[in-house]
Amino acid sequence: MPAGQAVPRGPRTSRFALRPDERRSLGFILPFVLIELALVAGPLALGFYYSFFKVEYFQLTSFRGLDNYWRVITSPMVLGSIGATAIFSIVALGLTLTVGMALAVHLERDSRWNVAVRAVALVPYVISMLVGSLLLRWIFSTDAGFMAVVLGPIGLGDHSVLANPGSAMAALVFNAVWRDSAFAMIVLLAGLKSIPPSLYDAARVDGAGAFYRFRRITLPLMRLSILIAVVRLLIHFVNVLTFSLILTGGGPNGATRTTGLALYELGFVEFKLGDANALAILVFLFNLILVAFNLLLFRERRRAP
Amino acid sequence: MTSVRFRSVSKRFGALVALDSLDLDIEAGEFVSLLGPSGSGKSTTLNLLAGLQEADEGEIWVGDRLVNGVSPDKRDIAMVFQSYALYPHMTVFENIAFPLRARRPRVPEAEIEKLVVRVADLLGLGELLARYPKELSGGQQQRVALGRAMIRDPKVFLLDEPLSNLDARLRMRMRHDLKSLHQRIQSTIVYVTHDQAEAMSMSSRIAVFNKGKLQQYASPHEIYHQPANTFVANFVGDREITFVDGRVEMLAGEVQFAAGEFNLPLLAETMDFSRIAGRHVRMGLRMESLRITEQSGSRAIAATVTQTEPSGPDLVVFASAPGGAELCCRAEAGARIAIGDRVNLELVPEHVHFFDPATGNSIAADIHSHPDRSLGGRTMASNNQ
Amino acid sequence: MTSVRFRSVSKRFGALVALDSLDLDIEAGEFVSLLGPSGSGKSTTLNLLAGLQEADEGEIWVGDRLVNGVSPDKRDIAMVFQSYALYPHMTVFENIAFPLRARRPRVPEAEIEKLVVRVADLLGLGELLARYPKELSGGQQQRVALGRAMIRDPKVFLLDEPLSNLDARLRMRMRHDLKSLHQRIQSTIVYVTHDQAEAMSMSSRIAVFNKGKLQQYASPHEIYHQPANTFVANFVGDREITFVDGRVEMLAGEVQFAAGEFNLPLLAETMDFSRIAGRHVRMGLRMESLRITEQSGSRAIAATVTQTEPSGPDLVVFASAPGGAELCCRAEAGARIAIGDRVNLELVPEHVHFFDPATGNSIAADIHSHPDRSLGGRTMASNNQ
Amino acid sequence: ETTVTMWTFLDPNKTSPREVALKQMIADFEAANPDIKVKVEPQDFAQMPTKFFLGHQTGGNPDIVWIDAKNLSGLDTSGAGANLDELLINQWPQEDKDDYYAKASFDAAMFGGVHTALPLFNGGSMIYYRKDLLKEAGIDPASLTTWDAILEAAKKLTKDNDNDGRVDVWGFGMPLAPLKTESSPVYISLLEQPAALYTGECEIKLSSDLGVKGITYTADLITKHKVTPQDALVINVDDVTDQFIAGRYAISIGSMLRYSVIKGKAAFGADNFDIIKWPSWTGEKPGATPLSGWWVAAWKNSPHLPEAGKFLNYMLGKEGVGLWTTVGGQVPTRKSVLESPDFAGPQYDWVRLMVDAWGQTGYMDPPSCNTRTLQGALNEATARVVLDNLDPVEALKEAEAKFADAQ
Amino acid sequence: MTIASSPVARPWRRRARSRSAINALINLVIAAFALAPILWGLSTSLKPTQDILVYPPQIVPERPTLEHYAMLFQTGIQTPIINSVIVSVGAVLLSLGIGAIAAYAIARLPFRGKTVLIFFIVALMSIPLPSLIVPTFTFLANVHLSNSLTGLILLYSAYQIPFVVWILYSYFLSLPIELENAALIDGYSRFQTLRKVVLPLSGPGLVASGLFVVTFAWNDFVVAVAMISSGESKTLPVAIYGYLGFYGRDWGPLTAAAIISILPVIAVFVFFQRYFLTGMTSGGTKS
Ligand SMILES: Nc1ncnc2c1ncn2[C@@H]1O[C@H](COP(=O)(O)OP(=O)(O)OP(=O)(O)O)[C@@H](O)[C@H]1O
Ligand SMILES: Nc1ncnc2c1ncn2[C@@H]1O[C@H](COP(=O)(O)OP(=O)(O)OP(=O)(O)O)[C@@H](O)[C@H]1O
Ligand SMILES: [Mg+2]
Ligand SMILES: [Mg+2]
Repeated sequence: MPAGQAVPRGPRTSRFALRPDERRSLGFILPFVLIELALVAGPLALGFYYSFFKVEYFQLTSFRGLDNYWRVITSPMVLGSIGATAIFSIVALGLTLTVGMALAVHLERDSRWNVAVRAVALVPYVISMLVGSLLLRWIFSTDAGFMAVVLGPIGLGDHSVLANPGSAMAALVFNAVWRDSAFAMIVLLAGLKSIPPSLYDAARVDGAGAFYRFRRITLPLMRLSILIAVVRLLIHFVNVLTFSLILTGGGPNGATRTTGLALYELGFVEFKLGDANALAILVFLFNLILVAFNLLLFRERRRAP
Repeated sequence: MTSVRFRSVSKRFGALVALDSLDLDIEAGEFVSLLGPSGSGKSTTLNLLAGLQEADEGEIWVGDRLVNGVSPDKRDIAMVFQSYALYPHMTVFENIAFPLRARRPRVPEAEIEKLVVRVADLLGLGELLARYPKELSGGQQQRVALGRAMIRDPKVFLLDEPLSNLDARLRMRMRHDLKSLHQRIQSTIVYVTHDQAEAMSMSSRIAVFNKGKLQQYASPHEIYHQPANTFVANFVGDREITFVDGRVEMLAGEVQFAAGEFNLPLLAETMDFSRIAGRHVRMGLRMESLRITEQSGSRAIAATVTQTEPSGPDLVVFASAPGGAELCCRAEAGARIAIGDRVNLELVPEHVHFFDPATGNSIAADIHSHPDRSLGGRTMASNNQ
Repeated sequence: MTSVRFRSVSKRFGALVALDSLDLDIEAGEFVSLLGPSGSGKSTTLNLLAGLQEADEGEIWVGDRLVNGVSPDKRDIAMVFQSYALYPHMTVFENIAFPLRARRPRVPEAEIEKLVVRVADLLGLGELLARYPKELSGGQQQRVALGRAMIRDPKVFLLDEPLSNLDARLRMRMRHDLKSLHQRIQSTIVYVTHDQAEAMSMSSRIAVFNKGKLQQYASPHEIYHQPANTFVANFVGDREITFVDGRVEMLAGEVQFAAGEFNLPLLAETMDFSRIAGRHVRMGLRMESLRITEQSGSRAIAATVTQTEPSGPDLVVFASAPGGAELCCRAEAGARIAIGDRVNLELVPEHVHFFDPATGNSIAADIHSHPDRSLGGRTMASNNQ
Repeated sequence: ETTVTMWTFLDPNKTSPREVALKQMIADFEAANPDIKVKVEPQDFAQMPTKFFLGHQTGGNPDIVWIDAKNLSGLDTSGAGANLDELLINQWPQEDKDDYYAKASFDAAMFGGVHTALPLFNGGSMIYYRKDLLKEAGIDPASLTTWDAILEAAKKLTKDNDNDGRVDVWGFGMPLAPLKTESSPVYISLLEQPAALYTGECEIKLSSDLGVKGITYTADLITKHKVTPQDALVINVDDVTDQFIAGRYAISIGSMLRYSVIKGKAAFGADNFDIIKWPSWTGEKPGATPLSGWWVAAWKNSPHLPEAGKFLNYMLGKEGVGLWTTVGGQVPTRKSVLESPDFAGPQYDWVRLMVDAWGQTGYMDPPSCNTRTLQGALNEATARVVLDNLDPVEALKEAEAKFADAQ
Repeated sequence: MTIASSPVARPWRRRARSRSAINALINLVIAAFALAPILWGLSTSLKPTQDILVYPPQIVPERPTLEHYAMLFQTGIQTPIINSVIVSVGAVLLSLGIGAIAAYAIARLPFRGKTVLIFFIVALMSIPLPSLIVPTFTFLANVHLSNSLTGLILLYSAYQIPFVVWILYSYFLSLPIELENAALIDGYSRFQTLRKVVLPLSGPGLVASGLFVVTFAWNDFVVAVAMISSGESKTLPVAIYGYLGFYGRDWGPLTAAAIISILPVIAVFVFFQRYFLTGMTSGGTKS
């Protein structure tokens, strides 16, 4: 064994120079980063730029500075849509979580029946939102006569679900719950299944009844899953366009015009691209707050045992 | 402190018979181990007793109460799980207090605190009450699980391999501590393990299971020294037993074991081998069944050393006999024995076991002439309680 | 078959020093165990040698090649993992063939098949080549992992707790088999374990680690009989050692150990205790350091039996000495000793260990007068290779 | 061989009358011009103009595009339209230009003296009614010239035939959804004095007496008289037409463009419906008759402008317009087509009625203002009155603000 | 203690039976809730046009007909279907390819800025799609990818890769690292290890993330309707949206097209749903 050779140390060069292993790692992530920068981050930046101009038919006509933002946040339509979004998101979130939790608890065991019913429950989630909302619209429309049959017996044969602010919002919420409960179910099911069954056995032997077990074991241990479901559903509900565009068209009287739809209308109906982009940026900023939550959860999740 | 009785209890999972007509009586205050390989039905027995599963047939009595169909929380039984099953979101205090809080009528908080502190002190957990389970070492977690079981002074303790997640060192210490604990609290304990050393060292009686069937139920001494069949003989003891098939023959007025390549004289004060003369038997040889001797010839087997294993104070010598049987015996740690050496091994007839080659059952009863000897272990074990 | 050298190798994870300036020489063909409690740096040592981690300081030599900075696939080292790390989507054959297929130049398929079949036969896996890992028992999986390591005839085998996932019974058998295998293939093996019995029974030399520091590196016999410090003394051996602090005194012309409540005469042919007379020492007592004696009085400790543990052929007796020290010793399995009995224990001075109470280091060197005794274990171990 | 691409919302592979007409038109044209192929790329009608304007910036536009009335000003702003005077109109004899009986529609896309788009077919909304139901109720369609007459008729016609609590036939159907709008009574009412509507360059006064009158009338139809389902607030003209076809309205607002469709589908018989002109408050003159429809433009930067021009010439010419009218069931843009003997029969009475109405009270929004959302704003104002009980003046002021905002 | 010799009464058996009946009932309600709109759409699609709007509605078509389906195929719904298949398959392949490599790097390879990258991913997953459409269209048109299936594939991949990375990242982390270490010691490069050991073991993770991409690509219309103008590149949802089109709500063809679009996803999904759940539970939502 030849002695006295210099000990090779890891090359200590500039802070930013790449180590050889890092260079290889970057080869792995580069395609991903590039495609995201080009197709997501790039356009977003472009939109940000647009938001400072008056845009007419895609031509930047004059610089407006923050005017677009001011116009957007003072516009009654946007303010109305924020109210509608708040009501929609909160009610839909509550119901979706409740239904999702009920489904998860009911279908937790991997019996053959449960697996089948889970698949069925997931159907509304995997089909197109467009198609789902379309079919619901067909159900709620007076054309079909379906609702008249259902509501007739309670004297509401002429009630138009989609033409009354209250019931239109209810229909919108129904659409969300119908579709997204399955998502909540999946997330919560994952949480449920990560609870070791021996904890329930232990609790049973320790004398805890079913409700006590749910309250003291299941709920606290699912905290993280519940939070994940809340944050992800909230981001989804705040931004969703299809439900209101297809099901209610935002009506009646803007009662179901969510910010997603307001954004769409500004951009694709009124063609106020400057305003639309300003609103998009504002919505994006709000999303970032929700994302911050998401990140906090994520960090905590990595720390969790 | 209550007795437990199983009466013809069976449990099936589909076609699989997990437990086959089990009869088992556990006296109040006993420390009984259920010992057996994986899948032999030990946990099933425990779960049936705890009420986590329901028996298909048979009756289970706790004290003089038939508990079939009684839900776990009403059986007044405490259980410690292999994984400890500590509630990860609760502190040690809350974990230990859980059984008190789960029950109606409510125990006042002040009372709970007093009880928890007392149990924690008993287990040396006093300092750790505010910690979460993940902040504890394996041994500490294990003690918290014990504390949670002890807090409500149950009729019976069930422990399902509570030590198997610990490292070798800690396992040894906890074994000792558990035994002391039992001596102090004197409650009925049913203990599941697949580690024979654990069962041997702690129990007043051991129930050996295989494939859902109870094989033998006796004191550790009896289990070791008078195994009911080849399965038990092979399963207990630190090392596997060596089986040699042969015939017991009367040769030149002496009882001999004839195994083709070698003959060995069988002579022991307490046994009468002549009773089984002429029979085909399977002989079970443990480490202590052979010893190295100076004398050679017909009274010993000349074997070649194949391996030596230092084992603490001893040196375990492996040697192959003529005919290929792998034998092993103990020697002094300092003994100068090397691989390839020839050694002469002689039989220690008191420590040899005989089985029927067809059924595998022990034929010890046919040999033993001093009946009291066979109860020795039993008597001693009772002293331990 | 190659030697391995660590020269002042250190590894840090952030602030934690996982390995502190390790120097270790492993001769070609040796079976070296790295023994230590969890987190002591055993796996780190192995990973540094395999190239899965890079040392922060120091040199690692495999044969006469400096391997720092050489990637794992170029080190010509094979490794068996605690979890076996069998590829679940490949059959036994594919698993064993995997390392051959990875390398350039390609080995022809016919050649691969021949090699795999040979290795599989050697390990008794011939029948199982078409199975998937999940269709194998733990012991078979373990052997497949071995086969995968053996297939390409590497310079060094690294085994990271390969037995710890097996049950007690199988572990014992695999230990035996591994040792035989090593005798046959004669390659250099580095074996990580936290089970002292495993290390003791298999290794030619044992490196005991604690907290990232090498504590002692010697033959099993030496490690057991001449532990370098209290840590090693306590870590090896089936049961924990009992430490008693006291003074060595010359009393009435006799060397005695005085521990407040009791005095014990120290007399042994091979040792000269008078050399440490007057010193404060910590005495380490193992099971074999004491024996039950008929004689009482000043030559023995009168102790009360607190627990008895049947342990196969022996009965381990625990007794508390005046002053509260917990002592233990072995008795015959059949001995009639019950809890609460008074027993007299006398010292077996050859099996007593002395340490400096301040540093914990052994002071055996100051006692031993027959230098050859200290090499006994070493010589014997070499025979085993 | 050159391929001319055209964006339209029609798909020649589908089967509606206009689609059949388009298919035939292309076939005929290609037969006559073997070196030119016409490729249709069907588009979502709502996004088509926008995409075209954007495409002008980025390239990738078709050679020919269809544009609706409300986007003509965008054509100007974006500058994407080719000069059609140069391309074709200048080659036309004067009589061809005069053939367009609705000058407003012919010149709707004239910016800076240059035509950038020409009308393909005229459209507009009108009142449909059920002949059988009116007859049953003893109402003479000819008497429905005032809003009050309409209201009285609607009251008589609204019926729950089987007494199940659900109205089976509603008196008057209206599309009042804020998106994809069609003229509503409020708008028609405002247009009784179009001069008073625009108070300046793209400035509008909606909260006038006529506005209040119109909005109150509309709201009352729903809330007070219950002759219009509240559904009206969320349905568009397509839904209304479906309901009319299903026999659920006795009278309803509808688009001219759908006349032939209704004829094809009506469950109550193809001859059992007809149209009348918009009513007015006084009944002296019919109500305003908004003029809409589809225009066609060519892309300024098209590499195939000459070929595109050829196809435009054909499509806008007598043969093309003839196909639109006969096969497609549209109201023609050219007098000559209407006057030709092919159109003498009574089945074209409705076409003549339309043309007559446009002649009397035809109206087009000023193309230079952004009127795209005007009707939507009015519909929302109506919804505010119906649902929120807002004062009509306040509601209309909101609509004014929205209009101003859109400019 | 006396031991009764009579057979043990088993009241718990009866309880179990009635509980399973209640379970079945609940399952039925869940299925009805989930499927009713779809079944109602199916029923509508099988009715002749005249029957669709009659009152009271026919729950089961009295005169079932396939005319709407026939009409769809005559008017060429094949093209959108094929386009949707191409886009879905393309997006799945591209996003799984890029996503798996990136996820592996994040899970196992050393490089600085990993935390930043993880934040970037979570942020990407939270960008509201509507806010991207207008600028994205501008961008695509500039690189002449608007109106093409390639553009759609790229976009769908860009939108879904963060999610794929997220699921696969957690999935890779859950694989025993020893397997990879073993492969490395056995002589494989990082990339080979990924290909030969990690990916073959990531079935559920790949399927779960692939299903997410498929459902997105197959179902999206918000993006497609903005990006695609030519009939040749129309995807199925855009075609369906077209039936909401200018000349009336053709409920017959509309529901028929909806049913056509639903069937393949349900088929794919039911086939893989086992993985969907396991992949989700071990991946995206749990670490
Ligand atoms: N819930 C269950 N469903 C189906 N089979 C089961 C169930 N529980 C146990 N078994 C089967 O019953 C047999 C006995 O299982 P049991 O858990 O009692 O074994 P054990 O002796 O405790 O083994 P181990 O030491 O591995 O815990 C095994 O074959 C096991 O696979
Ligand atoms: N990748 C790592 N990052 C940070 N700390 C590490 C890492 N690997 C090991 N360590 C730490 O280094 C120390 C030594 O670890 P090592 O795995 O070598 O212990 P060990 O002796 O093999 O223990 P065990 O018996 O539990 O495997 C431990 O404290 C461990 O927590
Ligand atoms: Mg078990
Ligand atoms: Mg380790």
